[in-house]
This record gives sequence, structure tokens and C-alpha cells, in this order.
Amino acid sequence: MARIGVFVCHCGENISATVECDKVAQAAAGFPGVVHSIDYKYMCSDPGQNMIREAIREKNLTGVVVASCSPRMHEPTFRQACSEAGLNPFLCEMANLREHCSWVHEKGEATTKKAIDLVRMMVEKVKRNQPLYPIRVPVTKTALVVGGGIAGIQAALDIANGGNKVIMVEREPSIGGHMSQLSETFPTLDCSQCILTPRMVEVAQHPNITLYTYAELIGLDGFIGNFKAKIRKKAKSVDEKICTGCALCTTKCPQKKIPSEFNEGLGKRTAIYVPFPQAVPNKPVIDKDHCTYYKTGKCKICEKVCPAQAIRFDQPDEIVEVAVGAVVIATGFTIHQTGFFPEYGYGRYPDVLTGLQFERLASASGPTLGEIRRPSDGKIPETIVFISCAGSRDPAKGIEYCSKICCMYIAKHAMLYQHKVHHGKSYVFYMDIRAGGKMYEEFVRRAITEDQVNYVRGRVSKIYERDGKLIVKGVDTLMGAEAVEIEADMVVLATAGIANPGAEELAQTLHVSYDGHHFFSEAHPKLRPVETNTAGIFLAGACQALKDIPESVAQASGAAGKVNILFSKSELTREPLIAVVNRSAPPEYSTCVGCFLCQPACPYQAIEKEEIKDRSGKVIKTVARVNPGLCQGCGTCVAFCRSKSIDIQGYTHEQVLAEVMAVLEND
Amino acid sequence: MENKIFEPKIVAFVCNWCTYAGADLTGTSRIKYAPNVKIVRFPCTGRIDFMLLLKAFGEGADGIIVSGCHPNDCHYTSGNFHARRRWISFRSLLDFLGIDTGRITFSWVSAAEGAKWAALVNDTVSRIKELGPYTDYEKVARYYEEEVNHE
Amino acid sequence: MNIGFYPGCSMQGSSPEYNESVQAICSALGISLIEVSDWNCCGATAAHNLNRELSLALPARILAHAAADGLEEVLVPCAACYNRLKMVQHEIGADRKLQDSISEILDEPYQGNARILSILDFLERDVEPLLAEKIMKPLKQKIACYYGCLLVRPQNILDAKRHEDPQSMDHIMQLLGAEAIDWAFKTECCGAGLSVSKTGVVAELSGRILDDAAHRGAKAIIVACPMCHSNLDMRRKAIEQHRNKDFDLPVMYITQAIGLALGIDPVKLGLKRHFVPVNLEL
Amino acid sequence: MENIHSHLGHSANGLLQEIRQQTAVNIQACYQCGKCSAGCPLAGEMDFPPSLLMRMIQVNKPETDEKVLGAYSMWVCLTCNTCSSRCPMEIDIPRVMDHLREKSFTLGKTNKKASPIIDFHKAFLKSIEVNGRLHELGLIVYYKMLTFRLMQDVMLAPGMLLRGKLHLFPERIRQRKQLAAIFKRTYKRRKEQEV
Ligand SMILES: Cc1cc2nc3c(=O)[nH]c(=O)nc-3n(C[C@H](O)[C@H](O)[C@H](O)COP(=O)(O)OP(=O)(O)OC[C@H]3O[C@@H](n4cnc5c(N)ncnc54)[C@H](O)[C@@H]3O)c2cc1C
Ligand SMILES: Cc1cc2nc3c(=O)[nH]c(=O)nc-3n(C[C@H](O)[C@H](O)[C@H](O)COP(=O)(O)OP(=O)(O)OC[C@H]3O[C@@H](n4cnc5c(N)ncnc54)[C@H](O)[C@@H]3O)c2cc1C
Ligand code: SF4
Ligand code: SF4
Ligand code: SF4
Ligand code: SF4
Ligand code: SF4
Ligand code: SF4
Ligand code: SF4
Ligand code: SF4
Repeated sequence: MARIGVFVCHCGENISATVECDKVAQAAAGFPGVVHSIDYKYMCSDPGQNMIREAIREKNLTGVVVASCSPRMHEPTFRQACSEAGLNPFLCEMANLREHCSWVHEKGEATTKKAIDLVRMMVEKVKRNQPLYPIRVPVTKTALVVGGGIAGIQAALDIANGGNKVIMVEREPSIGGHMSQLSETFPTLDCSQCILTPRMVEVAQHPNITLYTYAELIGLDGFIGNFKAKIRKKAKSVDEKICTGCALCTTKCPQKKIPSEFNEGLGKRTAIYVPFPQAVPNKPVIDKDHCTYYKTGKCKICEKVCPAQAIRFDQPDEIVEVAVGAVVIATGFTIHQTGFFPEYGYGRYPDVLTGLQFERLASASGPTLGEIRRPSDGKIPETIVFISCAGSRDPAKGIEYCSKICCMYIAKHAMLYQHKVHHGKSYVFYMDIRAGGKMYEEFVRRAITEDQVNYVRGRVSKIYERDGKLIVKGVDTLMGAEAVEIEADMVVLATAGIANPGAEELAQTLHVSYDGHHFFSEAHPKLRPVETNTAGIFLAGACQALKDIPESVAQASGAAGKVNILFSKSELTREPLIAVVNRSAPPEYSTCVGCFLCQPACPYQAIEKEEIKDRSGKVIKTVARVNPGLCQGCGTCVAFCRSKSIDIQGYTHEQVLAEVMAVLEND
Repeated sequence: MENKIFEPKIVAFVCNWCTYAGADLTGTSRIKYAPNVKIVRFPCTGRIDFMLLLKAFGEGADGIIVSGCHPNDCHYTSGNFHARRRWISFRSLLDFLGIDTGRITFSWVSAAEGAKWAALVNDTVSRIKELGPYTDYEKVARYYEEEVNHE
Repeated sequence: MNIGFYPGCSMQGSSPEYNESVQAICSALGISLIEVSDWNCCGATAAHNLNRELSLALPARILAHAAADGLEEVLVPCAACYNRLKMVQHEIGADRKLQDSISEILDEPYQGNARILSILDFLERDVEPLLAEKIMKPLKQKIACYYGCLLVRPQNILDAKRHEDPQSMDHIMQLLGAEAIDWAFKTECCGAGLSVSKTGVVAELSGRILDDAAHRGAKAIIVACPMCHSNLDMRRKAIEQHRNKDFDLPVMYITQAIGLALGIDPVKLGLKRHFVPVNLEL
Repeated sequence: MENIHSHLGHSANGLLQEIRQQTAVNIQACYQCGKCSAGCPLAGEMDFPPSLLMRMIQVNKPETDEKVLGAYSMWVCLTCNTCSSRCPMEIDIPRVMDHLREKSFTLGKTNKKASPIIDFHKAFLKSIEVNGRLHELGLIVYYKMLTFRLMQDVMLAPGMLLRGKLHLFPERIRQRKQLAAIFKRTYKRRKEQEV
């Protein structure tokens, strides 16, 4: 006989303001099988949990229903409490009276009635629950880090220094990401390369890290602790083991006019190239799309000049498969290009730049060796305009969110400009200055008060060119929207930061969710910001949302910490909410008829064939069997099985049916 | 009794990862909606076996909502595709049983779409109110019993 | 398919040359247009400013007549009429209640599904493909294509491509052999409806347009709107007085330019009706 | 001192709500970036540039609503749609201007400076009401009667006549009665709405 206890929570006033909790408890007391029913102010508090533990012991409960908040909030809490009192944790269920009832309905009879129905459903379900026991699976102590920007680098180093192996996959020929392109960094104005390069080198040299550059992840199977990753190493056309990095080839390549990605199109590179001097690894790759040989079959100059004879034109792409226990996604972000902005000229004016282009101009290693010069004619701009929120906070044409990093880098840019061009005039058109961070507001103030940057509050409506000047039409909204027209020599747009192209496909490869803007979704916006909803896959850096360097690094260390926790044991326990194929006594053995309709339906290849043999080893019957290590408990197989031989523990036919009947039970 | 406003009984079959969480967000965002709908949680819409929907109609439900993750966002890769595919063949069964397909709302609500969940519930409730109570349930119940006995 | 034709008041009144040039190129290319029967004025800015219901009802009556005439498409060369008709169609089309209310005012059911073609839609689709072989006198000049506001905004309702820097006239002019300059005032407002009541404003706004075009070396401005034309052509004296500067810059309709390239007699194209004489070396 | 608390009004039936209800434009979404004013070709003519006008409506007080209805801005607005085509929040300012014009006109609160503009519109409508189509000469004569701006544009008339751009006699449509009825019905509705 079932002996169920019901515990109705007020959640302070969160539930009791619209649901009459005492009535719910009274009603529940009358449900068949319920032997204990009370309501209390805070069930999750210590006294609340104690009430549950005591009731289990005193009344010998065989099941518990806590009618409180979402199970996504406190299921673990209450299951833990039950198990402390000796009740199998899977005999505890929660009725969601808060998120699904009290918070979404007005106070009234109907709401209390719905609460009662919700409790009845869970009581009927829990009566049919079975004790379940966690599943243990082994853990492969190697992490895969996808993306080698500052976030990926930090995560990889932290994991590796924790004594675990790391495989890093970077799409470009070098690691470093956006940080390697930056000139100086706010809020301290230290040189980006100077602080980044040592870490890049450390990654390359770390005994625990295997680095695959010019590579991409093309598949991921398996589950937490036991993933199998498929990586395509694109052919570099250079034998990395032999190449000495002398760079002779790059000086002789006749293809010299290819816009350099690293310099954001402001500089040129060759077809065989190292993206930048501090690249890691510092060995060239051949860009097949631009190489004369690959296009016409003639050239091979690089091969001729290479002293090490390292060029390999016929090198194929290579696919490697690796076993990993966890994944850190750190693929970063990208920015809108100026062609995105109609009213700013659809990218037609060469002296309208993106912030990243300005970084390259301001960088000592950039195409102008750190002098701010106009791309059109090489002149030093006397008047420069920075435009904030270009495409950000613009639901009409761009994105509705705030890109978060640009207010700060605009202040930095204006400051750098004033430091380099003392007599120059700089203007910043802004809507709000978002400088929340340690020493950030002080930094912006310094730009305004010390470096004489003119901040004008208003959004620019149009930019056009006239006689080599860029006419910027804005207003000063703090002057009653008075027109402000500036004849500028250069305009820098703080263009919106957006998700990387390919983020959506990557999310699908990894089976993680992503938001409407293609940023990867964290498991919980406040309390699980570095995890994804898929166990064993973590997030670091700007691929989750725009972030500056300190935040990217903090999150990366957080993700690395999570990975190291996972790797701290060689086995991990998983919730037993998985599929099982029933077994019965001979001669039937199982109601499974061996049709294997379920097998192709399973997205995790968890269903195997099992042969049932007699003593002599003769096969009597072939039935399905679920591999508990692989099954994720999605239940797809269940819906496919016509003979109802396969069922999900925790969501069995019987349980679900009982819930439905309980909802519809007439009153 | 006759004058009582018709308050339809609606069961929602939702997946744990997207729609259940989306409905949680509706709560966290304090968006109000009609109390007629009660949620039954599933690991994935792929788990939802359509005989269960028939059972629900047979037991007197006036309407049903099935909602899970958006295509390509299924926590389990592809469960929602299977559900979708099965739904297509299920439709003809509904026609056969004379159940207005308007009584079933098939939708996607992600964990971030709290407002969408509220709108979905409200739309469904008002549509079912227009359709009126479902009365043919004995016929469905009979079919369901036969089908189960047959197996 | 029959292409309907709504000339609107300006083409019959102050801008007969626009009408003449449209007719001239159509007959040269063998395209026939069917005038909407007993059409009325679209109400223009006036109705729009003072009486919302009237501003919806007047265009609705035009659409009703087009429907009664069995026209699936109506060419509306005047940019102002085009804009009003499109806006009204959009507004009424999206709103059942409004449809009922307008039907009541019209005293007949609202029928507004005809496809409304702007001159640019029409030229791009029906004229451009025929042009290549028929160009007799290429226009070898630097010209500035001026679109104004009414042909491109609101961009989503009018479905205007590259609304900040439209290209369709530029393409046609290039086909005719001209060099279409890149300039900044393609879609700036000329002052349109204020031309009579606030002449000073018009002089200022239109002046800026002339100034930029002239500054960049254009030898003519090409327009597709009677209001733009009258502001830039008829009111030239006022502009020149206002800016204290003379502009040697004729203003031609795109259809006149096409007509010239096709070798049609300038008189037939109404070119003699301009205030600023058009004597381009062609 | 008492004004300190009343800068922002809480009027429940001010212009803010009325515009939201009747035109579906939510002015609260305006975050005062000023882009509309920066692009508006007529902002220099206006007493309140478009963004400021939006802010005044947001303030939602009877006093500011009065100022808005008496503003000159909407009368010089040309519905060029520059503002709305660039507004990041897609606020349909021209639609708001329409509403303000009609309301201000109906309530007789129009700005004095706007009279010539309004008179021109009136004359224009009269011409359509009578003929079904615009008769420029008639329009100009009628307009001059309303405004006494006898000399303005007179210089243009001979040139226009000469070039066949001005017709002495109006073109008229056939179903003038039907058109007159349309006019009447809209005027009647307007009266009904007022009460
Ligand atoms: C103009 C500008 C100025 C800035 N200035 C500053 C500053 O002064 N101070 C500051 O703190 N922050 C600044 N930032 C922000 C800073 O750039 C970011 O915080 C930082 O780069 C985020 O690092 P990340 O590793 O997350 O991403 P990223 O730097 O974008 O790195 C991502 C890496 O992943 C790789 N990748 C992408 N997709 C894949 C894939 N599918 N497979 C494999 N690899 C992939 C990319 O190639 C890249 O190497 C600035 C940003 C901009 C745009
Ligand atoms: C009015 C307000 C509203 C907020 N609303 C939000 C919100 O809506 N969303 C949001 O994300 N964030 C919000 N925050 C921010 C949020 O409160 C903080 O981010 C968060 O509390 C920081 O957590 P913490 O653990 O770092 O610090 P704290 O919460 O301050 O915890 C520090 C703990 O350390 C203890 N302690 C201090 N010194 C010692 C010592 N020497 N020895 C031992 N113990 C010590 C303290 O007693 C305290 O328990 C809000 C903050 C405020 C002030
Ligand atoms: S158990 Fe949930 S509902 Fe109850 S007090 Fe805790 S948080 Fe609130
Ligand atoms: S020349 Fe040869 S060894 Fe030197 S960098 Fe090129 S490939 Fe490497
Ligand atoms: S073969 Fe290609 S990479 Fe080598 S030198 Fe020639 S163009 Fe450059
Ligand atoms: S960080 Fe500043 S500039 Fe960037 S989008 Fe946000 S408010 Fe605009
Ligand atoms: S579908 Fe059912 S009966 Fe068929 S093999 Fe799978 S478990 Fe067995
Ligand atoms: S529940 Fe079934 S379909 Fe889903 S993973 Fe497990 S075995 Fe595969
Ligand atoms: S552009 Fe739009 S958001 Fe900006 S001030 Fe104008 S109305 Fe407001
Ligand atoms: S529509 Fe009116 S307010 Fe908007 S930009 Fe044009 S003139 Fe200015």
C-alpha cells in the first residue's frame, strides 16, 4: 500500500498570495494513498526539509510530493532530503505550484483548484514510482577546447595545469583570436600582444596540450565523460615537422595583394603566409583559394626557395578521431563590417572604419606601425569621429542588445588618438556610456577630462563624403536636439559584436542550444553561466555573449575548473532516467519482439541487439537492450515501440497515464 | 449548470528542456495566462506516444498542447523531428475519429520564450472555447480500448 | 497583361511633359497603357494632413475603379501619388475594420488588390529589357539621379532596395550611356508639398540638392517625380536667389532621358516646357 | 518646489496612450537617441525637433500635451520618412505627426505660424471636392483669397501658362456627386468623433 506524504510550500508569499495553500494540503489529505499532508512557509529551508525527513521516518512514507517551485529549482534539494531519511530519492516528486500556477494566475478559486489538480497528478505519479539507482560511467580525462582566443587559451592552460590532457582545435592558422589584433587594452592600456604572446607560446609548449590549428570540429558523439570528437585538419600544404619557420617562402610568393585578415583588410599578405609575426605555431600555410599553383597549376616558387623542402602541395586533409571526456567551447565572436550600415554609406567610404580596423592602425605592429593614418590617402586625420552603438541597440536594422565592449574601446580609441595626434580633435557620438567595471568609469572620465575627447550625446543619422571629408550629421540631444555637423577626416564605427558565422552549425554538431542571436546558451543565466544544457560541454568567452578580456578569462577559468572537477574522479554517476527493455521469466524473456524499430530512432545509438541463448548456446530470441552508458533518456524509442516493451524509468507509460487520468478526473 | 461558462480542460505534453523551462520562465517573468492548462512533463516530445493523446481525449480532455524544442534545438538531437513526423500520420487518425485537429496545438517553445508560452496557452484556450466542449470522447475511448486490447 | 495607368493631377496639370514622355516611350516600345476610368485626385499631402479618412478614401476610390476596369496592375508614374496609393493599400489591406469603414465611406466594397507599379518598377521590369537594341543616341554625360523620398521610403512598405542609395535609375542611365555620379543627396527631401506655402524652405532644401549635384560635376539631374521636378526646375530662380548662386543644371524626367536616347523628338517629350532649358550636347 | 514632483505626468488618457491606441505607435519605445532629428530635413524649421516632440509626449502631462498640440513642428513635417526609416526603434514619427495635425486642427489648437500651410491644404481639398481633380489655377486663386498672399508665386504664373503647365479651366471627373458624398461622409464622421 502506498503511503504518500504531501508538503505544500507557501514560498513566503510567492505561492500563498494566489493559492490557498492550506486548502491544497487539506484536499491532498483526502487523496487515496496520502497519509500525511501539511503546508509550510518555506519547504526548502532547514526546518522545512526536516519536516519531510521526520515524516518519512515517523509515518513510513513510500513516496513524497513537494508542492512548491519548479523541479528545475529544488528537485535535487528534496531528493537529497528524502534520501537522508532513507527513502529512495526517485520516490520524491515535485508539483510546480509556483512557476506554473501561483505566478501565472490571478488569485481565485480556479487557481487553488489548479494547484490541487497539480498535486493530485504528482500523487498519482509518485505512487507508481520505482526506486532507482544512479548509473556509473567511466571518464576520459582529456578535454577538447574549441577555439584558441584568449578564452580558449586560458581554459586550456588551466585544465592542463590541473594535470589533465587538452586537445585544442583552432580554425585559423594561428591561435590568439581577437586579442592578438588589439593595440592596447582598457582599462590599463597595456599592450595586448605583450601579455598575450607568452600564453600562446605556453599553449604550444605545454606537455599536456595538443594543438590543432587550421582545423575544425566536424562531429561529436557520445556523452559526458565519453565523447568521441572528429576533427578535420585542413591541409596546410607545409610539413610542419620539417618547416623551420624561416619565412623565406612568404617573401618570395608572387601573390602579394591578398587583404590580410589579421590586419582587417588594411594590410596585404601572400598566399603562403603566417598571419602575423607572433603567430603560434609560427609556420606558414598555403591559402589554396589565392595560390597561383592551386589555381593554374604553375608557380611552386615557395617549393623552390624552401631550404627545408617542407612544401607539400599534395598534402590531404586529415581526419582525426579523439576520445574526450569534456568539451569547452571558446569560439568567440565577430563584428559587423561597415557594409552593413546603409546610412553610413554601405561600406563605400574607405575612411569609415570599424573599431577593429582602428585597433590595427593604432597597433605598433600594424600596417602603419602605429600611426593613425587614413586608408584613402595616408594623411593623419585632424578630426576624427567615433560612433557608438553602430548596429547595436538597433532592433530595426541591427541587433537589440548592447555589445557591451564598445563604450570602453571607444574611450580607449579616442584616448589613443589624442595621445598620438596631439593637435587633433576627437568626437564621440554616444547614447549612454556603459562603463561598469573596475576602473572603467574612471577610464572614460579620464578620456573626457584629461584627453579632451568631446562626447556628444546623440546618434548620427548620416555620413557622406564631400571633397575628401566625411560629413557626419548628428545632433546634441542635451541641447534640445540641436544639429551638430562635423567635417571629419576619419570615422570609426563601434560596430555591433555578433556571433561567429558557423556558430549555429557548431551548436548543432555539439548538440547544445543557442539563443536567437546564435550565441551559445548557458544552462542558467545566473547560477550556471559556464555550463551548457548538455552535460560535459562548457562555455568560455565571447561565444556565450559579448565580453571583454577580464570577463572572458574569468569565465574560461570557471569552465576549466568545472572540467577539472569532472576529471577529479575516474567514474561519474548519472541519473538513472534512462530507457530499459523489459525482461520477464522464460520462455518469453521479454515482450520485445525484436522488430528493432527503436534502433534507428535512437539518436545516441544506445540500442543494441541481445541474443538470448539456451544452455547449449542456441539463440532462442533476439531482443533489444539499452546501453545505460549511452542512453540519454530522451524516450524516442518508447514512442516507436508498438509492443510497449521499452520504457523510460521515471516517465513510464504507467506513470504518465496516471498523471493524465489525474488531470482529467472529474470533480 | 447550463449557464456556467465553459472552462475547457486542456492537457499540455511538454518536453523538460525547452517548453517546461519556457513555462518556468513565464512564471519567473510573472506573465499571466489562463489556468485551464495542466502540464505533463516528458523528457522530450519524441517520447510522446500519440495513443496517449487519444487516451486524454477519451478521458474527457477538450484540448491538447504538444510543445517541445525548436527544430535543430532538441536537447536530444532529433526527438522533436520524430515527433513531428509521427504527428503527420497521426493527423489522419484524428480525421478518422472525427476529432477536429484544431483541438491539438503543436508548437515549439524554447526555454527563452516565456511570453510565447503564455500566448500559446491563451490562444489555445480561446480556440477551444470557441470549439466548445469535446463530447465524442466515448467513441475515442472505445477505439483506444480496442487498440490496446489488440496489442 | 494589361497595364493600367493612373496619371494623377500633376501629370495632367503642371507636369504635362512627364505624361508626354511616358506616352512617347511607351508607344516607341510598343507598350500600351490603359487609363483608369474617371479617376480622381489621390488627395496628396492635403488630405493626408487634415483628414485621415479622406486621405484613405480618395486613393481607395482610385483602386476601386482600377478593379472595376479589370486592371491587375496600375502604373503610377507620379511619385507622390504612388506613395499615397501604396501606403493606403498597405494600411487598409492590413486592417479588416478599416476596410469596412472605408467601404462605408465609398459606398461600395473596398477592392484594392491591384499591383501598384512605380515608374521605376515599370522601367526596370518592362522597359529595360527592350532598351539595349533601341538606343539611337547614347547620353554621354555625367548625370545625378535624384530619387527623393517618395519612391524609397518607407522602405519596407515600398519594398525599396538599398533605400539609402538606390540604384535602379542609375542602372538605366548607365544603359543609356550616361555616367551616373555617386552623390550624397539622392534621397534627401526636396521640400515637396511645401512648395507653395513655404517657398523659403523649398529653396533651402532643393538648393542643397542642386549644390551637391553641381559640385560633383553633374551636367543634369534626372528625376521621377513631378514635385521634385517643379521644385528643382520651376522654382530655380527662387533657389538661385536664396543661395546667391546660379546653377547651370537642367532637370529631366527619367522618361525624357530615355526618350532622348531612343531618338524621340524633344518637343514630343515636352522638353520645351521646362523653365531651365535642356540643351545638353547629345 | 511643488514642480519637482510633477515633471513626469501620469495622465491615463494623454496623447501618449491615445496615440498608442489609435495608431499603434508606442512612443515609450523612443530612447531619445536623436537620430530622427539629426536626419530630419526640416528640424531647423521646427519649434521642437522630432526627438524632442517624442520626449514631450513621453512626459505625459496635460501641460506638455497642450504644447505639443500647439506646436509648429508637425505642420512643416513633410512626411519624408527620413526619421522613421533610420529610427532604431522603428518609431513611425510621420504617423504620429499625422495624428497630431489632425487632432490639433480638429480641436482648433493649430499654431499660428502654420495658417498659410493649413490654408493651402484647405484650398487644395476644396479644389478636389469641386472638381474631383486638382485645378492648379483655381487652387492658387482660392489660396490667395485665404491668405492674402497676393504677390507670392505670381511671377511663376505667366511662365507656367506659357509652358502649358497651368490650365484656365479645370478638368472634372464624371461622378462628381459620388465624390462629394465621400467628402461629406468623412466630414460627418469627423463631427461624430469630436463629440
Ligand atoms: C575593436 C575591439 C577592441 C577591443 N578592445 C578590448 C580591450 O581593450 N580590452 C578588453 O578587455 N577587451 C577588448 N575587446 C574585447 C576582446 O576582443 C574580447 O573580449 C576577446 O577577444 C574575447 O575572447 P574570446 O577568446 O572569447 O574570442 P575570440 O578572441 O573571438 O577568439 C575565438 C577564437 O576561436 C576561433 N574559432 C571560431 N570559430 C571556431 C570554430 N568553429 N572552430 C575552431 N575555432 C574557432 C577563432 O578563430 C578565434 O581564434 C575588444 C574588442 C574589439 C572588437
Ligand atoms: C540592491 C541590490 C539589488 C541587486 N539585485 C540583483 C539582481 O537583481 N540580479 C543580480 O544578478 N544581482 C543583483 N545584485 C547583486 C548581487 O547582490 C551580488 O552580485 C551578489 O550578492 C554578490 O555575491 P557575493 O557572494 O560576491 O557577495 P555577498 O552577497 O556580499 O556575500 C559575501 C558574504 O561574505 C560574508 N563576509 C564578509 N566579510 C567576511 C569575513 N571577513 N569573513 C567571513 N565572512 C565574511 C558576508 O557576511 C556575506 O555573507 C543586487 C545588489 C544590490 C545591492
Ligand atoms: S521550496 Fe521552492 S517554493 Fe518553497 S520556499 Fe523554497 S524556493 Fe520557494
Ligand atoms: S621556407 Fe620552408 S622552412 Fe621556411 S617557413 Fe617556408 S616552408 Fe617553412
Ligand atoms: S605556389 Fe602558391 S604559395 Fe607558393 S609561391 Fe606560388 S603562389 Fe605562393
Ligand atoms: S557598449 Fe556602449 S557603444 Fe557598445 S552597444 Fe553598448 S552602449 Fe553602445
Ligand atoms: S521497438 Fe520494442 S519490440 Fe521492437 S525491438 Fe525495440 S523494444 Fe523490441
Ligand atoms: S531513451 Fe531510447 S532513444 Fe533515447 S537515448 Fe535512450 S535508448 Fe536512445
Ligand atoms: S530616432 Fe527613434 S528612438 Fe531615436 S530619438 Fe528619434 S524617435 Fe526616438
Ligand atoms: S517625416 Fe517629418 S519629422 Fe520625419 S524626417 Fe521627414 S520632415 Fe522630419
